[in-house]
Amino acid sequence: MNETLGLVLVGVLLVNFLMLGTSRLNAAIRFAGLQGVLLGAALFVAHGQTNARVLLLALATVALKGIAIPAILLRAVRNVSIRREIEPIVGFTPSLVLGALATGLSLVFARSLPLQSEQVAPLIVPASFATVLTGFLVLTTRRKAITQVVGYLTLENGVFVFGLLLVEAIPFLVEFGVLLDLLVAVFVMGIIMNHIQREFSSLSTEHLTSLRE
Amino acid sequence: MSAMDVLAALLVPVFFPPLLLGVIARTKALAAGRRGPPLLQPYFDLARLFRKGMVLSRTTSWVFLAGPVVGASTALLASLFVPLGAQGSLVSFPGDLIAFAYLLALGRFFTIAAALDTGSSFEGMGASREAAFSCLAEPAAFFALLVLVKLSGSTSLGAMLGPDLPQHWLHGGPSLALAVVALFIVLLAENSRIPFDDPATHLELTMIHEVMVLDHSGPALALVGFGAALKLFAYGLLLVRLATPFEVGGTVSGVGVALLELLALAALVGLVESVMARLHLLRVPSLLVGAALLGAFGVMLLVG
Amino acid sequence: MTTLLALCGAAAMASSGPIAAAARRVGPRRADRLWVLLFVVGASLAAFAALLALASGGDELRAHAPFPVGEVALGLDALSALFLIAVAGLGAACACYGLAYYPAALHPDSAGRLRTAFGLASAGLAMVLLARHSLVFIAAWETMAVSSYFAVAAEDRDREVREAGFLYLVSTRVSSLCLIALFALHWAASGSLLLVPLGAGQIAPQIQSALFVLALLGFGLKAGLVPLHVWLPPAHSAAPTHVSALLSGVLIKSGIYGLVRITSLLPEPSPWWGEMVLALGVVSAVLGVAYALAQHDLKRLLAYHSVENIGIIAIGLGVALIARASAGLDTAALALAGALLHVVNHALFKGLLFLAAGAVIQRAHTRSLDALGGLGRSMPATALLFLLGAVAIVGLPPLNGFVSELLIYSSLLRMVASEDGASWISAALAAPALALTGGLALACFAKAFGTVFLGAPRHQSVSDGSDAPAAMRAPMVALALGCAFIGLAPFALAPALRNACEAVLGSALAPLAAPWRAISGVALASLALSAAGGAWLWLRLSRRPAPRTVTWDCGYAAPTQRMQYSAASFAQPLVRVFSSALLPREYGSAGVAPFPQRSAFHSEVVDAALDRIVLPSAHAVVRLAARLRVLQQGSVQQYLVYVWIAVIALLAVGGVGR
Amino acid sequence: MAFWLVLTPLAFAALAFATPSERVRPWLLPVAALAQLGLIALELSGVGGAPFPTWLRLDAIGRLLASYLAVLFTLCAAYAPGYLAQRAERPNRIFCAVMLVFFAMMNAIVSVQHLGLLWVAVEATTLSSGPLIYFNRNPRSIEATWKYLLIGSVGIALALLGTFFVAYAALARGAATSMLLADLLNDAPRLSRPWLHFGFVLALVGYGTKMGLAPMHTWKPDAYGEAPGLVGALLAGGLTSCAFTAILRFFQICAAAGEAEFARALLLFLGLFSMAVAGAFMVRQSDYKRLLAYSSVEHMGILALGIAVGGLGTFGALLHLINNGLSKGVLFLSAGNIHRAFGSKRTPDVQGALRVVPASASLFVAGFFAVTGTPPFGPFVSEFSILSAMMRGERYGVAAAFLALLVLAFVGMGSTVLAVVLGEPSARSEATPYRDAWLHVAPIAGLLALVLLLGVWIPEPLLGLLKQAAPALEPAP
Repeated sequence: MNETLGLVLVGVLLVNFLMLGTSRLNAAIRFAGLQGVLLGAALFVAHGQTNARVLLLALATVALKGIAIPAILLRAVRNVSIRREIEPIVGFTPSLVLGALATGLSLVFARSLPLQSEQVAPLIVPASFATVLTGFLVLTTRRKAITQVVGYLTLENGVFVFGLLLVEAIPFLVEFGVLLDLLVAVFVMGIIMNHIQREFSSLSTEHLTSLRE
Repeated sequence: MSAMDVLAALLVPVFFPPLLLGVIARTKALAAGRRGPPLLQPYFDLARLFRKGMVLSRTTSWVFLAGPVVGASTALLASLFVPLGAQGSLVSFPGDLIAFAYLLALGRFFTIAAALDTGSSFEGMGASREAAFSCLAEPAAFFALLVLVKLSGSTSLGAMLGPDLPQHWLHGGPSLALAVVALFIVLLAENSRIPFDDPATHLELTMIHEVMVLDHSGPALALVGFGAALKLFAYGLLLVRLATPFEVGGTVSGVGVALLELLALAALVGLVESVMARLHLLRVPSLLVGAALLGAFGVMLLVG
Repeated sequence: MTTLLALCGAAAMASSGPIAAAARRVGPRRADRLWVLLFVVGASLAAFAALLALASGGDELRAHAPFPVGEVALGLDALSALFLIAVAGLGAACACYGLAYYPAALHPDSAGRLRTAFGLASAGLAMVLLARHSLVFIAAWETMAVSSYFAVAAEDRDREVREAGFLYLVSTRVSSLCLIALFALHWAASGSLLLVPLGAGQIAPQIQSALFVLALLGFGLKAGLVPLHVWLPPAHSAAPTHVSALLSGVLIKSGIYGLVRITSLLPEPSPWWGEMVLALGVVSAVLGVAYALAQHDLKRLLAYHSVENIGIIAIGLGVALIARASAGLDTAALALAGALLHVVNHALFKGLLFLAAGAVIQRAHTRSLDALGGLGRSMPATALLFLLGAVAIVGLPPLNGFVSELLIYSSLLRMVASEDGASWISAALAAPALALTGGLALACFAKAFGTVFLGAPRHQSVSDGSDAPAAMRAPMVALALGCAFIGLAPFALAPALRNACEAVLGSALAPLAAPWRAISGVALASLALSAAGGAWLWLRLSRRPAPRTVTWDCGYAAPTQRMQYSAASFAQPLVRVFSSALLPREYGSAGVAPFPQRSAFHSEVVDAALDRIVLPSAHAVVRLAARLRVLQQGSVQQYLVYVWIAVIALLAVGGVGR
Repeated sequence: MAFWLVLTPLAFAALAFATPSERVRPWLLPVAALAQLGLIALELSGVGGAPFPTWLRLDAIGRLLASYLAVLFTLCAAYAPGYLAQRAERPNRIFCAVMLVFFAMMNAIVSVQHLGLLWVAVEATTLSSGPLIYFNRNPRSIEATWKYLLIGSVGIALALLGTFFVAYAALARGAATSMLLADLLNDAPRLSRPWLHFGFVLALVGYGTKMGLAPMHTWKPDAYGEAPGLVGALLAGGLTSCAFTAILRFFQICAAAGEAEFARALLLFLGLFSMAVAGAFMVRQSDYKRLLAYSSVEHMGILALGIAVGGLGTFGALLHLINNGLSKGVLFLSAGNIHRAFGSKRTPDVQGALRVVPASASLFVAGFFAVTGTPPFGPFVSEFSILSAMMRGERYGVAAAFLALLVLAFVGMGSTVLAVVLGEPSARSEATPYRDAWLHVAPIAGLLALVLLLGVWIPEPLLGLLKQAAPALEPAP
């Protein structure tokens, strides 16, 4: 069981690198979606037994993170008919190097924290940190508003990975509340992006610097 | 104090001071090899001026006349604070040295105001210098008096210059000597003598006291002259008492000795005027600050 | 009973402004009068209460208020009463004066605000005096400070007024924060918010010293001790003149009151406290008057004299503190009495001088000394009143300034005469400094009086006009009478001063060792002698009228009025002596060539503490702040980096993972 | 009762959404507010009833905050109809409904006893306040809203991670885990320290972002500057206080675990840093609404400092939360009035407000004095308590820094506020017809009266609430 979970988490880590390396907007969105699907899988795998609650949660995760949210974003991309390239502030290769660095740091840092003895999978904590940091990298090194949303999703995915450790502790209501909030957040951000596009004829955040000091 | 003392203390300041001016003038004349005016010439001048009429500037107001009046009356009052000999002074109370200084200051204030009242730039200039120099002379006088205060443990002029003065000289001779020097400089400055001012000059640009009173005439000018003489008398009395702390018994002899000493002081002033030139006006403050430092040094010597 | 009465007075003063504003409909003139009426009623109540307290020793009110105040105390002892009389008296005088000086009819959009601010400031001041509780004190203090800011900034259309007002506001806030720190520390150390004397040994000596330093900073800022005086001259010259009078006459005295009150609560004063106050007092007195001498602006000149007089008061307080530390209670009482009397005196003569200056400014429309002149002719009453104020402030007999300065001098001399150890040296240095101050003040007021009222007008527009109206003259006359009364009959105040000293020193005292009779004798004698001389001269003149002619021109053919000695030239010799402290700036040069060209010369003295310390450091802070703004230029990516930096910094600060 | 406190505004939100009339709808806000006040009165008089569901319950802190929120919201809601009538050109359906949802979520934050749900509620306030900030629909407000949403959401995501860490801190030591506050407080001594520390840092940064502590405050000037004054008042007075409550929950856990000193060091650092940054940005700030935002940053710093000092400081911080919120209400609402009268929010354009809108300008100045801690206004009492706590703790260096930063803030804020208020009215004021009106001024005056009241007399019930709440934030003996 642990081996399977480990594999899934390695998948999550790989997606991080794909996200940092891709130059295409749609691809980045799909990678975020893929990560969501992997998370659903991880949730299922981590608990082995086909508990109805876990099943439902995994399905909801896949449906929201893997399908609904990417769909909203892809639609936004289509609607605003923007250029489909990611415009990085930091280039792709440096981003990948930074991503590798972040992953390495996560592995080191996670070791300094004590873990529960019957640890489900030792990779959960570092994978969570690495994904959070990747999300952070995407947020800060990419120009377009929509890539920032993708970065936010990645960051949130990273938090979710950590949540795998706490499935028993987190009530159903909270899990759904979190997912719902995420959905609404992306929805509201989508609306705002629409307005940004309408006002500035572009989704680049470079136009969003008139408020300063 | 006997009735005799009181009488002397009241009459001497009224009648004696002009004589000092006469002595100074005569000393200067003698030193210059001339015969000079009679010793009583200042009395004649005053009497003549009192009889004369006045001419007033159109610019002036009542303040102009208040100057000489207040100047003379405060000087008269102030002179009552200084002991005439060892018998003590007519008016004496703790802190009376302050009253002495401030009465003279009151007179000065009105003299300056009277000068400014004429609207003349020359008199303004004189007033400005008078204000500046006398204000710088004040700390020097205070330091000198503080030496006495510390030595005597008393705060009234009468007690400070009283019968214990010889002991003070024994205890704090150097300090008192410095105080005497400082007070002498102050006396010259406050009474507009050389090296601070030349009462006999005829160039308005270089005058201090005389230029302030250019517009006064008749009785007002007489009051100015009388006030100036009184001021010299008061400071002189202070100085000679301090410098010569001898006891002479009896009112008549005591007062007499004091007056003789005063005349000697006037002669000294005349000598100084004969051998020195007037200082450059810009140097005057340095001399006064120097006097203050002498006084301060005198105070510092008493530490410990 | 007296406290309650004073409280009612304060309430009346505070509510006078809003009531007059509510009665706006009766018209501006009547609203003004209504306000003055209410204010004067309040002030009279307060003054009456204060007089009762001076006679009876006063009383204290205690009550229980809900949180945050808790157990609250208000009191009116002789010390408070002395200040309260000054507040009520000068407040009422200035309020009446405002009727003609700042009528609502001429200042429709600021007179209402000014009335409210004036009333609140006076009431706040009264409450400061009554408060025996930290929070009540600080609330009253801030009410006074903020409302007086609005009074200062009444003519806010003027940029200069706004800037001066802001400087005042900031200074007063710094002062308040010092006091807040003081009270917080006092509370923490003593466990009580009440301002009652602490028992010996109740708090550590270091804490007492810290409390003293905070009090000195906070109250010194308010009082305007050099170098904390930077706000004072601009604020005084910017404010409407009757506000300047109130500000200078009583408001800055709240700093003195506070210092006296707080030090009286501390049981074990260290000797250096007094030395420090004394040193600050000497510096303030000398520099204040030196700066005053160099001013061209009549109100700034008067303002710097407030610094000087605060310095003189501080000298008295310093001596009192030194003497208290060495248990020389008689000397302490004498010095304290001098300082307290000088507080009252300064309120009288500085109020008088400001009000007279206001009358001049209203007629001549300028504050520049170099443009004024010869006003004694058209404004004889104002001239006489100003002269009286000048004589009083210089400390000359026969007026009140002489009395208080004499007391302070006496205490210094007593300290020189009788104390051993180090303290007499400070006194021996302070006394000549005080004398120097007196001389400089004399020069300065001779200059001010001379250039404004004497000679001939230096400027065409100045000469016409009439004397001040009765509504402005009456308060001035009242103040002048006060000066004369204290100058001639100081013994009348002796019991009150002794009571006040007892309230401060906390023990019964022998009658003050001051030569009351002699002082009034000197005053009367100088007055009588001068009057006799004057009468004689007047008789002579009426028998033989003097012909009138031009001023003797020393042979110069065509003197003009503009060639009169100006204020700047009058002060020049002394300014030169003090140039290393005043740092005068000179522009242009006097012609010295053989054939002089047309030339211009102008010199000015700006406040060194403000111009060389406060403003440059303020600008440095602004520049630093401007540089920090680079950090926030609108990039959301950058902002997100800050969030992460915060995470890392907090992990480091907390030492997580170690 | 907490359940109804959350549900009532939500019901009114639905009602508002369904109400067709643009003119009637704004009046639902004050009605909802009054209903809420009634519920609070019931709660305070002890008619609470059993909590339902169990994780939605008003403890001491919650009761204090819920009462305060109801009062603040009532006065802001009273201002709303007048304001929205002025802005008749904008449809207000979304605005009214979302504002009620926002209010409901704030109530949820203060009453929820479960850390996960706490997070959900906080994020819900972020999302529901987005449309409020965007009310003006111009490029600047889009920018502000975007930054608000993005920075807020990222911060909140960190807070979620922090929440998980704290929950895991129990698990890592082999204890049964739960995210209920009560359980965590009980288990606190057994929590794994590294996880607890790390979790607290993340929660502090995350909720600190919402609260607007520097350096996570960057969204604040943008959002407050571009949002309507009414929204600014609710954000600065309400939302920041709620975010602070969230931090307090984590602080409670730390304190119960005996790690109060650790948490206090962090709060002290952030508090002083926030005050310094706010002070620096307030100096020469020409935009008076952004100025208010920085003032809010400063006061968040003061709150953090109060908790960091502890003892009387805790009490002071809780009181300051209320005082600051009410004063910010005065400032934002009156600034909104001035903004409308001049059509600008920059000082060179706005001058002499006292002569154009005398009542609003007077309230603005009074608010300035109140918020800068001038006695006898409320904020003075709380700042004095905090300062006294520093003195009692003999932390003189901190006290000196605190005072110096207060001066800096006063200078920075004063120069702009007084420039707005005093002087000759600028020509721009003639371009707009807006002048003072009762509906726009009376609610502000009400807020100011409360601020003044709190400075001189803290009512017994409030004092009781404060005295119950403060000990919850002290380390277990």
